Amino acid sequence: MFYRESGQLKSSYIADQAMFPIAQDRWFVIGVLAVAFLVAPFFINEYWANAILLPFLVYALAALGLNILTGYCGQVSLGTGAFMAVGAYASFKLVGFFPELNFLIVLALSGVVTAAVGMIFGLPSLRIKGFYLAVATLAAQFFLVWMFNKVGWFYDYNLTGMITVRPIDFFGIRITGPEATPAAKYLFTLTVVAVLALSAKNIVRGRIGREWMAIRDMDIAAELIGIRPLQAKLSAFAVSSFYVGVAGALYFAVYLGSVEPVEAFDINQSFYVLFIIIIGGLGSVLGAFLGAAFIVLVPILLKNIMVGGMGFDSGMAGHVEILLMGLLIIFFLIVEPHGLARLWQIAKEKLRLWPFPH
Amino acid sequence: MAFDIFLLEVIISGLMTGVMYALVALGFVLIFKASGIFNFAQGVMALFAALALYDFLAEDGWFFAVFGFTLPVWLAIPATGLIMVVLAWVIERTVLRFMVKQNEIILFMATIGLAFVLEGLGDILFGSDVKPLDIGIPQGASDWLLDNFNLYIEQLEIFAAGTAAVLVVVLAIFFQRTRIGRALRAVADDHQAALSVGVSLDKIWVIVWSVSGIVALVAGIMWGSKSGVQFSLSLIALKALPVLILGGFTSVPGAIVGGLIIGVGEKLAEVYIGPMVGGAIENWFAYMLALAFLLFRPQGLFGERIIERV
Amino acid sequence: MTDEQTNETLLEVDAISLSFGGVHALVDVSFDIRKGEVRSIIGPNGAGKSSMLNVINGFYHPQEGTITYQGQARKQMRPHDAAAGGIARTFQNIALFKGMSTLDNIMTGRNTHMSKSLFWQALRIGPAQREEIENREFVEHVIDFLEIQSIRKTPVGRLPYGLQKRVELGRALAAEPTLLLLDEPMAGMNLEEKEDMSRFILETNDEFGTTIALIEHDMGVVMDISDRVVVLDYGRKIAEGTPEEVRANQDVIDAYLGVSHD
Amino acid sequence: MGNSLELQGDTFPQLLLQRLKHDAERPAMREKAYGIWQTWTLGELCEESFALAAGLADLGFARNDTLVIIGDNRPRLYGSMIAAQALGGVPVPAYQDSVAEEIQYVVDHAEARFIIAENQEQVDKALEIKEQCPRVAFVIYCDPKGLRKYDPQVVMDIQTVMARGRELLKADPDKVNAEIQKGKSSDTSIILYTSGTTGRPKGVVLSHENLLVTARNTNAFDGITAEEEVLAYLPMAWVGDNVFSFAMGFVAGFCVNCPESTNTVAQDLREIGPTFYFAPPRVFESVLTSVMIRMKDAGRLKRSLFDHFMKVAKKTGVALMDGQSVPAWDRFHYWLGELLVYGPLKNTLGLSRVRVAYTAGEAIGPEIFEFYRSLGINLKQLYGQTEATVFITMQPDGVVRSESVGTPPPGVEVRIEENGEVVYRSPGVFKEYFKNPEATAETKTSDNWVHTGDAGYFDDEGHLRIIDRAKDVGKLNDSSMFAPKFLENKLKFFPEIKEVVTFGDQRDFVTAFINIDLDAVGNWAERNNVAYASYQELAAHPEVYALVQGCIEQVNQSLAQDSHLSSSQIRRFLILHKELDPDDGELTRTRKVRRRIINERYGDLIEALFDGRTNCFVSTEVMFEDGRQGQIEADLEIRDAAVSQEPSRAAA
Repeated sequence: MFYRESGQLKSSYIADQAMFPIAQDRWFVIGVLAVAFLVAPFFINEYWANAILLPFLVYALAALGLNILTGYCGQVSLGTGAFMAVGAYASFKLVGFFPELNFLIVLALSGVVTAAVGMIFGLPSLRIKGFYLAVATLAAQFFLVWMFNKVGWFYDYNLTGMITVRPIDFFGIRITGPEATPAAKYLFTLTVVAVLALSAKNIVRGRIGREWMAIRDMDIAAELIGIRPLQAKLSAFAVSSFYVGVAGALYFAVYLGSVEPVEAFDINQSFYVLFIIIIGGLGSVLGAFLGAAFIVLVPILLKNIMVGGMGFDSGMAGHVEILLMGLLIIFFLIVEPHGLARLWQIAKEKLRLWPFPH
Repeated sequence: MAFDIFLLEVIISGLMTGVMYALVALGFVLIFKASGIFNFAQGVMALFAALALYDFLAEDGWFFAVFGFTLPVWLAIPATGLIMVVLAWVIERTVLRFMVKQNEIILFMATIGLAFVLEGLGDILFGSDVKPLDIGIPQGASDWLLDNFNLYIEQLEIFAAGTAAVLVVVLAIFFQRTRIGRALRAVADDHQAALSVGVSLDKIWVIVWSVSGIVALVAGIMWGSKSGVQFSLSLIALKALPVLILGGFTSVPGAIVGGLIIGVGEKLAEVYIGPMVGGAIENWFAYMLALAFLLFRPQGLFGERIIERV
Repeated sequence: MTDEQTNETLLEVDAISLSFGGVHALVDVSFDIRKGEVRSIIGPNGAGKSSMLNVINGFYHPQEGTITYQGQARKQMRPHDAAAGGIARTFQNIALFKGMSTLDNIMTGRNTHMSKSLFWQALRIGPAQREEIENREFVEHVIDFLEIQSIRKTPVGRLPYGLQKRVELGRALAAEPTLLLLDEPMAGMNLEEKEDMSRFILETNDEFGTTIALIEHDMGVVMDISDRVVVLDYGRKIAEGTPEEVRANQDVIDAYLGVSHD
Repeated sequence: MGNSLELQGDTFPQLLLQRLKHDAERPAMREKAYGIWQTWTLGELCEESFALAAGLADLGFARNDTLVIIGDNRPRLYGSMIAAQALGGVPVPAYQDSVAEEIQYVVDHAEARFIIAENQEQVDKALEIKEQCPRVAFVIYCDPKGLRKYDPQVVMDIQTVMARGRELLKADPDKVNAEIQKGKSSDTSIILYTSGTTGRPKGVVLSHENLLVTARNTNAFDGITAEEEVLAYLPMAWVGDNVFSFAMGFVAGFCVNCPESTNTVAQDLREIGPTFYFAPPRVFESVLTSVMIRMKDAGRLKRSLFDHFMKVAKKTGVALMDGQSVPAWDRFHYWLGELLVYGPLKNTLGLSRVRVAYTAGEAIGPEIFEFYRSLGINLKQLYGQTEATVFITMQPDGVVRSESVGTPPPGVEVRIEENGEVVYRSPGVFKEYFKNPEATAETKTSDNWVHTGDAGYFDDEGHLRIIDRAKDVGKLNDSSMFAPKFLENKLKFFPEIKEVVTFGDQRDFVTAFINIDLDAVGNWAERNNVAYASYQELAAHPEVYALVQGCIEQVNQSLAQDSHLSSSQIRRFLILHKELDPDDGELTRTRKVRRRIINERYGDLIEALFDGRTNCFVSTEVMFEDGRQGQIEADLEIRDAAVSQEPSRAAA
């Protein structure tokens, strides 16, 4: 209905292959980014940043990473939590070694470290597939978290076993720790997430993205037309882990400030991110954001209704929340297993054809 | 000589634990074989069963609150079994039948959702505090073994291993000898074939989930007796996963042998490697073991080599 | 047959034997494929035809024999080397990437011609953008050649069977193959679709000088479009020659034509 | 051009040379190919055309040579027209779906030595006729697919010819320009072969002046500017395409877009979103049908939304379109409809940007016409023919009717002859029929008046109405016009009526034979509990008579609105006892009434219609489906139908 596409002709391949070929989509995305960058920072407060926007952005980024691996390349991973931990600890150690290093570079290096670790744990994917691989990634989950918990070097032999972020300035603006303003934390995270999301969109539309999807859809055929499974799968593990690692670093350094590995990066964290991409939609960049919004907002909503509205004690509310999340996940999988992104896709198709039904 | 005794103790203890792993893995294999579903909720089912059983036995449970008395153990166990059957039926009615045509990853995800539901439900109904479960299994080391062979082995472990072994045998007989068992095996190969045997698919699913529910109950009893009924009980599912990759998702003997290997390997590592690296390696060692194994034999212990075709 | 056809050998299969755990799929099979010809491999079901193609492009590794491709002798091919060396193929059971559009499927065929790094692709400017557009242009010519413009952006899963087969051919052609292996390109097609497919195969051979090796069940089609035919039965070569020669061969008649297979 | 600069130039190539000075970078043509709209700027188009001209000249193409062009709408084919004109030659486009035989006639008659063919399909046709047309020396193709093995001495790639041309132009840059400068406005611009209903096609010769003046006038009439987008999808051999796409395009400077193929036109239309659009009535009709069919599958909410707002459109849309004043509430209601239904609907159809749309060629159903206008699409009718360079009458904005075809635009004079035939004189009047002076003399008078062969009249508003072919029109005894086909078509708009034969030539009044439609009337009978056993019984049923009488009286009422037609009201009718049947010789195979046979067979019935009898016995020989001959007998009732009086409005 709102799609008025008549007259949007493409006279070059660049225009035809643009990220958002339909003008209305383009304007919508630009509008959202404009609001996110130019309007939201003026209204943000501690609660919005810590309860909603920062977790939303960080989980969206982690989900984006997992979606690259699972949604685009078809390799199920249950080790996301551990890879986030790698990113977190990498950034912690890097800041420790090079306190003057620009935090963007720290983030990038944390991502690279995580990518390397991801590739190592991705190696079995060449021999094993499906659930076997999923279970194998649990090895990474348990081993890495154990390692961060046991090996003192990682947490600087701190007695609590926790890591706490140092105050970091980014071009003179404090972005970590309690002194950083919510707006600064938010804007920094938003910038990183936006740039990485657009890059992901580019990657999945290009040669490498097609290789991943080919492997996902039919690995034997992909191999026989000249795609190297080794390269494709490992690149998916690497890129995916890079994103997850950066997300982990942001999770630790900007969002939480200090973490304890067993709690912050346990297997539930892996499931959490997996839920995001299932509910958001496998194989969709948009899906990572929709899923993250859903997963972050619904519990808040539930808690507000139950504790605020119905007067549950918070322990009971926690139990009910777990129950309801489970039900929601099952409901979603039954009704639309391809997630919110697919729902949006369908709605969009309908709007483009409106008033026609097909 | 003392060293050898110690080693033997470790191995036997490993075998005992292995049998318990095998028991949980068996629950997975049953469902996977018959429905292609990798049931992540298996562990939570064990927790749920243990919680229900506790409720029948304890005086701070719902059952006592409603009826004013508790059930004896011999009645509480079948009652819990009944609850697991009802649960299986509810799961089939509300979840599985709507997902027949979905791909396996989606089904897998659904069982994670199911695990959340059961966990939430268990917490709401029975509370999240640790509950001791005592159904009269003897505690402490076996004096007889200690006296005659100088072996220190928990009686509970012996009892658990024995029960598990019995259950495995019963299941094997169920699968090999009964009509429904044969139908279940048929369904693993071909849904159509199963239908032609005259058993409807939803019925098969209810049966298979009931059976794995009862397996979960047994596992719940054993682990619950050992360390109390609490949330961490559901994590035994995670213990069983390496067993599965080792033994193969569809192989009953694989689950048993795999369970034993993992049990022994883990105990050995815990005793001999653990102290060197700071302990608590049982969380991941089994996985690493299975993974290393897989790299050399991707199809698992009992899986057949797949010839890929195009 | 193209004008460029010479007697130069493009690929030679020499004494290939292949077995799976005691089952002999191919036994001592030898033949050659000349540059620019349309070479058919025929035989009853289970004769080992698909196995032969799988050996040629490196998916199966024969226990015995050598494959000489473009003058290079190998004990066995690796799929990627085969693809990089200009061997492309289609599959008996359509093996398209179901989640992708027609255009993206065919673009995957350009894979071996693309090399720009992840970094440039993430930015999608400069070299990666140029590379993408150059290859898109090539793919558009393939789309035009196969007359599938109207389904360019349709997810392949939604296409009817005949068109899926055509898209698969497109994916193979996009690789600019020297040798094109077609595994039953016309299986399950109606008459009109078969005619279209024959036309595309011949035009490919004609316009681009692509050497074609194909497996086909439809004897009429094979006889019409092949330059030379090799006949397999129970994994062994039983005859070889021009369509006329093969048609007249008594062994072939016994093994294949005379016996009613599917 | 986009500015007020008055363009000079007597021929199209001269015009283009002028325009190149300002507009070289403007997109002139686009073609959907290889997935995107490949664009030719005016500079590129001219460069290619002039290179082609030089190449053609090298092959021996000389002044007054003809260049036959066969293919779908393609920028290069339009370019080849420019190339031919640049050299003083004449492009002769042929219908691309013609069979070889038809092409052969054109090629032979036009004495063409050069053929430009779009692709292998057309090249094959050209080669097929080459034996019969020995003059043909070269066949030049645009799309090389499948043509590699053809004889390169005869069949050549347009790129090769252009490359040769470019070489020659490098040596002598003025080669083509010099030829262009020699052009005069009276030179032949194009020869268009019209497929006459009878006899061989005639080659209509149009001069540059015809086309240039007509294009300028029309652009001014509808305010066509360089900003238009136009989709060129109708055959290049049709005068309309040459005027709308080629002449008006180059004069106004707008961009002309060629669709990818005939089966992607709908999609391409949507992508382009033309602002100036022409389509024959059947296209509008089939689009409307598909809209209705697609809406049938819509959910209930959407359906009722659609139905509701279509009603609103019907009530308000046309009035808004015609600039009448509409109450504010209705205006808002329509605006809401535009937001929710019309806007998106027009957009999906690709018609949302249409500023001016025309239809012509045959009568368009009033409901269809109103449908588009009520959506806010400025659809208008025009009346024209090849010989007039299209335009004879056009509907100006704001006075648009479905039943008439408008007034003569500036520069055109129209007159009605004694026998009702429409004749006209205009700057677009063709030079001659190529090599056919007799036909030219028959059609065109010495002072340039052209006979259209159509009968019509100017209605009370002063708008031309076309009613029939002139030769079919008769006269009633009161000397008023009797147009049988017009009346019959009006009646046939009712679904219950399948065939009609009207009588009135040399009579006092008009009468009619009616054939009911068995499906429609049978349905009606079922719903109204009318029992019947046979067609004959149903046809004779008094209630069916009443039904048909109702239809006739409705038509009479509408005829009474128009002073020219009010005496053509049908006074008496009967319903035939059998269906008129091609097997019995009563209809042609294309279901046209054979009046002579009807007059012979049913003479008595016709007399009965006029002599006042109330019934009449008839016995007819029929051929049954199994081939047996038989007799059908019946006593048919003859009824009077009420005649309406002229309304007072018409008297004013």
